[in-house]
Amino acid sequence: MDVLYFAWVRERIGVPKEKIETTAATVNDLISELRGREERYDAAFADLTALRVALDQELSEFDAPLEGVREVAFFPPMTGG
Amino acid sequence: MDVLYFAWVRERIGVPKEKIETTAATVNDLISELRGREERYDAAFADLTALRVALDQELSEFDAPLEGVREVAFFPPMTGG
Amino acid sequence: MRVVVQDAPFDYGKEAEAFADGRHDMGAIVTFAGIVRDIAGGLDVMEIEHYPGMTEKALKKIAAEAVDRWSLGDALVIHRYGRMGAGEKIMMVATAARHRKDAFEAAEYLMDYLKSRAPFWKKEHTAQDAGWVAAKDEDEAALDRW
Amino acid sequence: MRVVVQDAPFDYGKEAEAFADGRHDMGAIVTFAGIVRDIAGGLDVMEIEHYPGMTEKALKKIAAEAVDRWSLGDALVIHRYGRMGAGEKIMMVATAARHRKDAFEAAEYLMDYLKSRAPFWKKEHTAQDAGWVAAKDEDEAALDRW
Repeated sequence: MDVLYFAWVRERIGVPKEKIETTAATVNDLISELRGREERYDAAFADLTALRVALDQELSEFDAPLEGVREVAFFPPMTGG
Repeated sequence: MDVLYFAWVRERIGVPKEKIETTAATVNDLISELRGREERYDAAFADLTALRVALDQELSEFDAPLEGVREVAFFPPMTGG
Repeated sequence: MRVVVQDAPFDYGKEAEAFADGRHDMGAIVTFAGIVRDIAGGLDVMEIEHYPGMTEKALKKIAAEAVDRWSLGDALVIHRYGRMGAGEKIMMVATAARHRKDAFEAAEYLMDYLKSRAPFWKKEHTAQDAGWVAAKDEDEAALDRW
Repeated sequence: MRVVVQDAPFDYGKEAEAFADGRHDMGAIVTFAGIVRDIAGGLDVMEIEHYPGMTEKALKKIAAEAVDRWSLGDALVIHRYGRMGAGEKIMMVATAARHRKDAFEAAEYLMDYLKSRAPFWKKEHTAQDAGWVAAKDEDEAALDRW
């Protein structure tokens, strides 16, 4: 699936987008998997209260299932307007 | 003193402005005096809840004193905007 | 702060642009424009009467109170009088504040006060007849929140 | 209803005028414009990142909800991304309703939602450094009233 990062999450992880092969059942599972991979992921996902997630471009919850999802995006709370 | 009328009060009384010599102490006194003069005043001032008064271009109350006042205006509730 | 009372039409877009332009200190601009609505039966013309002298004083007082209460960077009120057709702009207000909440509140305050406290009266003319617009209780009630 | 997401500047006055123009059915127009404020220390440039695809979807959804809830005659949202200097307009919304209360409420709703629910992120660059603007608790709290 495509995983996208925005704002400081993108900067901390170092790429705006990557393809990730995973069998993670939920967003939380995916995060655990990524944190185990490398320090930069561990740092980016250290505080989930500072993060938001969108599944296929809809704001979602961290316990949401990933089945059928093609695009996951992680970013900080929005600051538009 | 100058007495001004606006909107339907003006239409009912028939003039936009007139000079009135009076010794009325308050707005209420002036209204009583006018109502006694002619039918058109009596009709215009029949329902004071439908009227507003300004003394020297400041919104005021019907029991306000007229001493020193040069311009009295009667009109319905405003409908600007 | 600027208050304009005139019979001539005004250019809403240009006024809004000029009001917003060149500000580096205020992050939020709110404008309101009031437009003559076509009424049931077909409005022929809207006529607005006002009280020259008192009108300007009342609007300046209301605008100054808004500037003061919400620490506005600026405020603008333009209100027409005379005759105008459906679709024409009757009036506008604009407010500039550091943050959006203040700009919105100040604009609503300006509208609520000028609606019930500035000496304007609307008369609607249709092909059949003409009548003065009645003040609404809800407009008087709107002042209670300030 | 129109939603525009672009990097190019937009003409606030012209957009406001075009939005308000030719309406005979809606008596109240409200616009809001957000402007890049100069921050303490001297803002060099404001950079806005967004999430192409999701941004347009989120704004359309928010605008459609506002149109529906307040029976708006029309709604407009324009939001820029990319780099812009102090004084430049970041975004605007406009609402058209029969009465002023609805036009104001709908514009505030649009602003509250797009501020915290549309995927935009601001980064402030000064001569010294750069930092992402933190979301404010009060912006999240502003959603509670709707």
